[in-house]
Amino acid sequence: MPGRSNETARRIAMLRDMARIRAFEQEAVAAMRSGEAPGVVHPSIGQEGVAVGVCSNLKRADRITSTHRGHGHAIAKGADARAMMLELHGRAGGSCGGKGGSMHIADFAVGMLGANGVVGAGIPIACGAAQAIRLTKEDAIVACFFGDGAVNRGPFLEGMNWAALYRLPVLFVCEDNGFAAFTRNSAVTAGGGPAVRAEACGVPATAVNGEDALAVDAAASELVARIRGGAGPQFLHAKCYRWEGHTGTDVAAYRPAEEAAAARERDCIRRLAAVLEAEGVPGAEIASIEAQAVAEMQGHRGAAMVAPWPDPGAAFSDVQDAGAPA
Amino acid sequence: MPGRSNETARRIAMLRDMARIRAFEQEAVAAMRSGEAPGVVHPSIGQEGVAVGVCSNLKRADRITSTHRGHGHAIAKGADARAMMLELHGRAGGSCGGKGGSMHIADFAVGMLGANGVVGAGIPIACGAAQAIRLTKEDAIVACFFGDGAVNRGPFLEGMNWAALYRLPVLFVCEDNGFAAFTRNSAVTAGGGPAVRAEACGVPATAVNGEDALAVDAAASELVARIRGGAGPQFLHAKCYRWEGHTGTDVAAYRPAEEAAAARERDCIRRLAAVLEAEGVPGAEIASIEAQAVAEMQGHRGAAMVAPWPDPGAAFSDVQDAGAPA
Amino acid sequence: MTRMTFAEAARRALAEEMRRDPLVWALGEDLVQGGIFGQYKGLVEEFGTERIVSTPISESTIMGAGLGAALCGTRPIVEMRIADFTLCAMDELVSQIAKVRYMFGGQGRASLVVRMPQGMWRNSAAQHSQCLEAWLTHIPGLVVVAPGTPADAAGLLKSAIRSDDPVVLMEPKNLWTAEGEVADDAAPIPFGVARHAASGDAATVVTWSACVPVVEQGARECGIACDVFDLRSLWPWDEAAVVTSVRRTGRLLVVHEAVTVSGFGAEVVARVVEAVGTGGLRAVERLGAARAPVPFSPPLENAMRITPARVAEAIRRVAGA
Amino acid sequence: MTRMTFAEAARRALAEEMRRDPLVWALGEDLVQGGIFGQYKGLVEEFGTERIVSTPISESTIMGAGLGAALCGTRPIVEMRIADFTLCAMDELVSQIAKVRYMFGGQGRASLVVRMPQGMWRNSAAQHSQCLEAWLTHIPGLVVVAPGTPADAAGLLKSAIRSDDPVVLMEPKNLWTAEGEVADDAAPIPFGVARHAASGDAATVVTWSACVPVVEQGARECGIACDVFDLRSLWPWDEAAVVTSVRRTGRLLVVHEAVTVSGFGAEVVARVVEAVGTGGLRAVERLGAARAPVPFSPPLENAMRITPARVAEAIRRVAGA
Ligand SMILES: Cc1ncc(C[n+]2csc(CCOP(=O)(O)OP(=O)(O)O)c2C)c(N)n1
Ligand SMILES: Cc1ncc(C[n+]2csc(CCOP(=O)(O)OP(=O)(O)O)c2C)c(N)n1
Ligand SMILES: [Mg+2]
Ligand SMILES: [Mg+2]
Repeated sequence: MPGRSNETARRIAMLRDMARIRAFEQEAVAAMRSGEAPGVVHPSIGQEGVAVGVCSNLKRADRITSTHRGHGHAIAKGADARAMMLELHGRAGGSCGGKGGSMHIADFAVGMLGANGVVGAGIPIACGAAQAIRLTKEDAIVACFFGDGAVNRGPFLEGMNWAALYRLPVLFVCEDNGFAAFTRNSAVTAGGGPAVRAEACGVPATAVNGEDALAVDAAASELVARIRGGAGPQFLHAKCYRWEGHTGTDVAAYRPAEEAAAARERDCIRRLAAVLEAEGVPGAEIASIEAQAVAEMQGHRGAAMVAPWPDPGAAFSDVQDAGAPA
Repeated sequence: MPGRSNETARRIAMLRDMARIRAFEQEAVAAMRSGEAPGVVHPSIGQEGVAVGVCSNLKRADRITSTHRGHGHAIAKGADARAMMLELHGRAGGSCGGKGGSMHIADFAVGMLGANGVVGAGIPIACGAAQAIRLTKEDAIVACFFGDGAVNRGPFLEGMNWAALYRLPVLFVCEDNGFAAFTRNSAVTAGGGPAVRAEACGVPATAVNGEDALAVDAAASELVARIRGGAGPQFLHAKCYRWEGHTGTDVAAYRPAEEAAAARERDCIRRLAAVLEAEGVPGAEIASIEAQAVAEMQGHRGAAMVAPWPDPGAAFSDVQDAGAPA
Repeated sequence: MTRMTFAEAARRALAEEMRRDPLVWALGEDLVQGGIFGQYKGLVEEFGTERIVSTPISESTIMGAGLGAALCGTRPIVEMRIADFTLCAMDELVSQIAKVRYMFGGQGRASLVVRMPQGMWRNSAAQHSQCLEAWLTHIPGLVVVAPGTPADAAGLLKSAIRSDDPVVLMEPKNLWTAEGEVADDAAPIPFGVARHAASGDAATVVTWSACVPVVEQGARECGIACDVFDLRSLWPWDEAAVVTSVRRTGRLLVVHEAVTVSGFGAEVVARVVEAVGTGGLRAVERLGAARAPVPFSPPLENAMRITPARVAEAIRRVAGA
Repeated sequence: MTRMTFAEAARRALAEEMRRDPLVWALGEDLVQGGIFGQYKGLVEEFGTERIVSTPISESTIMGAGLGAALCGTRPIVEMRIADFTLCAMDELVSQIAKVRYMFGGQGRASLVVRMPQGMWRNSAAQHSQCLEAWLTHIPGLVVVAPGTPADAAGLLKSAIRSDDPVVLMEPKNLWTAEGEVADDAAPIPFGVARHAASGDAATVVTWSACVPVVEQGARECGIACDVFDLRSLWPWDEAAVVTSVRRTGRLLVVHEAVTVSGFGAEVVARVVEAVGTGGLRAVERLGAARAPVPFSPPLENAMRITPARVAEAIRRVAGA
């Protein structure tokens, strides 16, 4: 569009990715509920602004580590959404050939080093990735996503200390959606919270409203610049809310319905859309971006439903070279 | 002695225990070096003021958990020193029947729940002990000793959060002797240190000069009173110095000799003795306390050298009831 | 006798034990919410948050606190959520709990239960499907229990709670919703006594945990009369029953969900060979998983799965050898 | 050929590999100080603190960082100090490193070495003496290596470093100071090839790690000519060599320091029975530790120890059966 600023174009791209994440997960949850997709999915619906706000500041060479709730991180980092949907359906052509499923989505081609089924496990991995990047003099950084529940696991402390000690190029992103599975995380967490803990270990922390994608973007931009400048690890504490249950089947009976309803009112996508509209982007354009996102993901789901299953023999490949299963 | 205050008597008792710990460990190191005692010992010589300063505020019913460097904690808690020396020599009648050795000294009869060969492992154990005490409505607290190296292990964070969350009656005591094995701990620890980390998790922290037994005593007295009063866990950060190498055979080549020499000048035993002398306790009495301590421990060592070995069959007992080794 | 699910049988048994002994309590993630399989449902209402404790995601401390609590006279149930997460608490289980009695010369005991639901369930993939029972049988100090029916879930949980030894209880995730008859005030079931699930002379078939119904069905389907044993506990295990049977049948098949290589089946085979002597043996086979992680996709997972058909085939092979 | 200690052989091999490949680096506690057995001595002087990294006491992160570093193209050596501390990093080793290639469908590989010196040494008692090699052979994705001589320490470390698979290398603590001849620029030794340490028809004796010199001495002392195999790597292991030998001797003895119950000896026995068939077997025995923790006191520790005399006795039993 003539006269549209780079900044606006960038924001539109952010909106597009957020809409794509939401559409992806809505299809994924539906596919899981209907039984088309096996296993469980952990949707990040409502949290899209964190993934996109952070990843819009990353280059392809940068790496991310993710969690059990990792679809958003992957899509925001540029992972192939069709391959992801195939993976969730356990089909040939899936990101991991059907071996991983939702909890192990990875796309190494774009630096997405993997979702993880173990809370907090990505933290040490991110530290080591950054150490290797330093050793090989690669021009890249690592963003490490984890939930508020992970700050109660030992590797959190170890990793913060480690990254600060070696001044590693890592952006730690705590997606604080208030819950750890069925438990309100504040009921099992003492002290001043994730940021205070990170700072105690020597990692400077910044708090941000995770429901405001532009705020996340601005904070991440600043922190990423510092990290690229050699300032060592930085910590971003993003408050947000998990709209859905812990998994696609959890009805989240452990919290008042109004609380979730209120969070839906604060929708990060609508919020960004409103900014764009105020900047002069036509509502129709926004609607069309969202519609395209839905169409894309429905297409992927449709493709996934009819895609071939992997060859059963694949169950025994990619284990190891020496001593591989016969 | 007529006119001697309770306070002075208590301080003399502290001095006696400190002298006993030092004498015990000097004998233990000598026995290890000569080969009379098998395995390795980790002496706490120079750090006696922390163990005694803390444990003088504990009752018999109170529990402690300890570390690989645990002789001082055990003696200060009232453990049987002769049984300990027998244990270090691997003899029948040792605290653990010869099965544990120096790294697993325990004396449950006085609430000493065990030294531990795994750095930081006592922290979760102390938390659970306090939880049980709460559940059974026992009138007791738990003191949990660990080194500065332990603050870089995951269980440190988990345990601090846990104790703060459940407001458990635990006194955490970080004996910060500056080294983790052969590495200066500051070289591998980022951020503001143990106390800052504890506070970040919700455990209030107090710093004390661990080379001043009376300062430790005063601080512990205050913190123990708070804990008994229901204030929840407290953290005591005691700076001190490890006079000897990491083990009885380590010559500590990784640090300047002057540094250790300076620490020896700050001897916590001489410091307490000077206070007592200033309070009017005759130097001869102090000398005699120290001489008695040496005589006691030499006696234990002599006894240990000639004590019978445990029956080899004991290697297979006390494993488990169901499915015990045949 | 009432028909109920495995989860309900376990839940009831735990409630009965908690009523019987005020020193029994449970700690783990989401317990106040009933646990992820409903095996703690409603307990917080009866026993309160001092005895049904929801914890942070701190496996090392869940396990280590269990030990501390046992050393101070209570009888904790340590809930690991799923067995794989025990990997985050192995030092506490193996170097602390299992050894505390021994290394302190009998001064203290870790009288506690570690519950760790294990195995394949709903395409959970590599990090949520492991069966590591063989590991724990290798660790002195531990009792290892692996029930395969609702009745055993109840009876063995009771024994585990009353045991003065630390007991690792591996519930098969895939059987939480399986139904069976359970006695109303189920008696504790002693460790080391196999359930003789079927009788026959053609072969001795040994299994446990999630494979129990699979093996029972496979044995029925192939129509060859075998001695089928559900070991129920792996340490101690009912060597006597198995050896006696093999002396008669001369043929041994061990079936388990875990990886075959260095699985507990290897120990069963080795002990039987040592006890029976090679002269008395005609055929020996282990049926377990290939040495590969558990994949996500159904056809891949199925390729790793022990099915009644594979059991039937194996029985035919062993019986016919 | 030069005579040198096990530690020196390993140190030299590592230095040679680090010179050859700038992507090789090492991380662990006290490495800058040379490691606790001197196996890193002098390396920081040559390679600097970016490649010889002293770490905090953070086993989970030492292991997990190793994985991250491997995924970004370097070849880390993860030093665990002693094998028991791996219990503090089991999730990282078993659920992450071992599975990463598989669960991500081959997108990435954990090409790294985890060193974990293991076993009895200087009366270190229950928490510092464990041999958990069998555990790791049970885990798909891992290569498990257990050298018993200085030459193998060098050659297998080189193979481990060059391997694209994650390799767990268990050095026997008790043999760090043992001496042997080592080739000057030692060649890598392939995995899965046993060393045929002695020849004879009376029995097949299989061992590895710290038991290698013990078994060699025991076999010499009893004067019965046996086939003695030092497996050197446990996964893959040289089943072919062992099975071929047992087909000839009809007698198998497996000797290891680890607890016998569910030790790797069980797997060796089970595989040999499956491969050779019971008809071809006259005697089978495992010689390992009782299912008890390792005690501190010398006479107690000795009661658990495998000695040449016990090996000789076992050979006599097996050969005479
Ligand atoms: C070590 C470990 N313990 C427990 C679990 C089970 N679990 C999966 S997700 C989850 C909650 C995690 O909460 P948080 O870190 O806040 O992430 P969120 O789900 O809110 O995104 C739990 C307990 C696990 N995966 N790993
Ligand atoms: C988990 C674990 N990692 C490593 C070790 C080896 N180790 C024994 S003591 C020690 C240093 C501990 O330092 P600190 O906690 O400061 O205690 P200090 O020795 O100074 O008393 C180390 C690394 C161990 N015992 N446990
Ligand atoms: Mg959360
Ligand atoms: Mg220290």
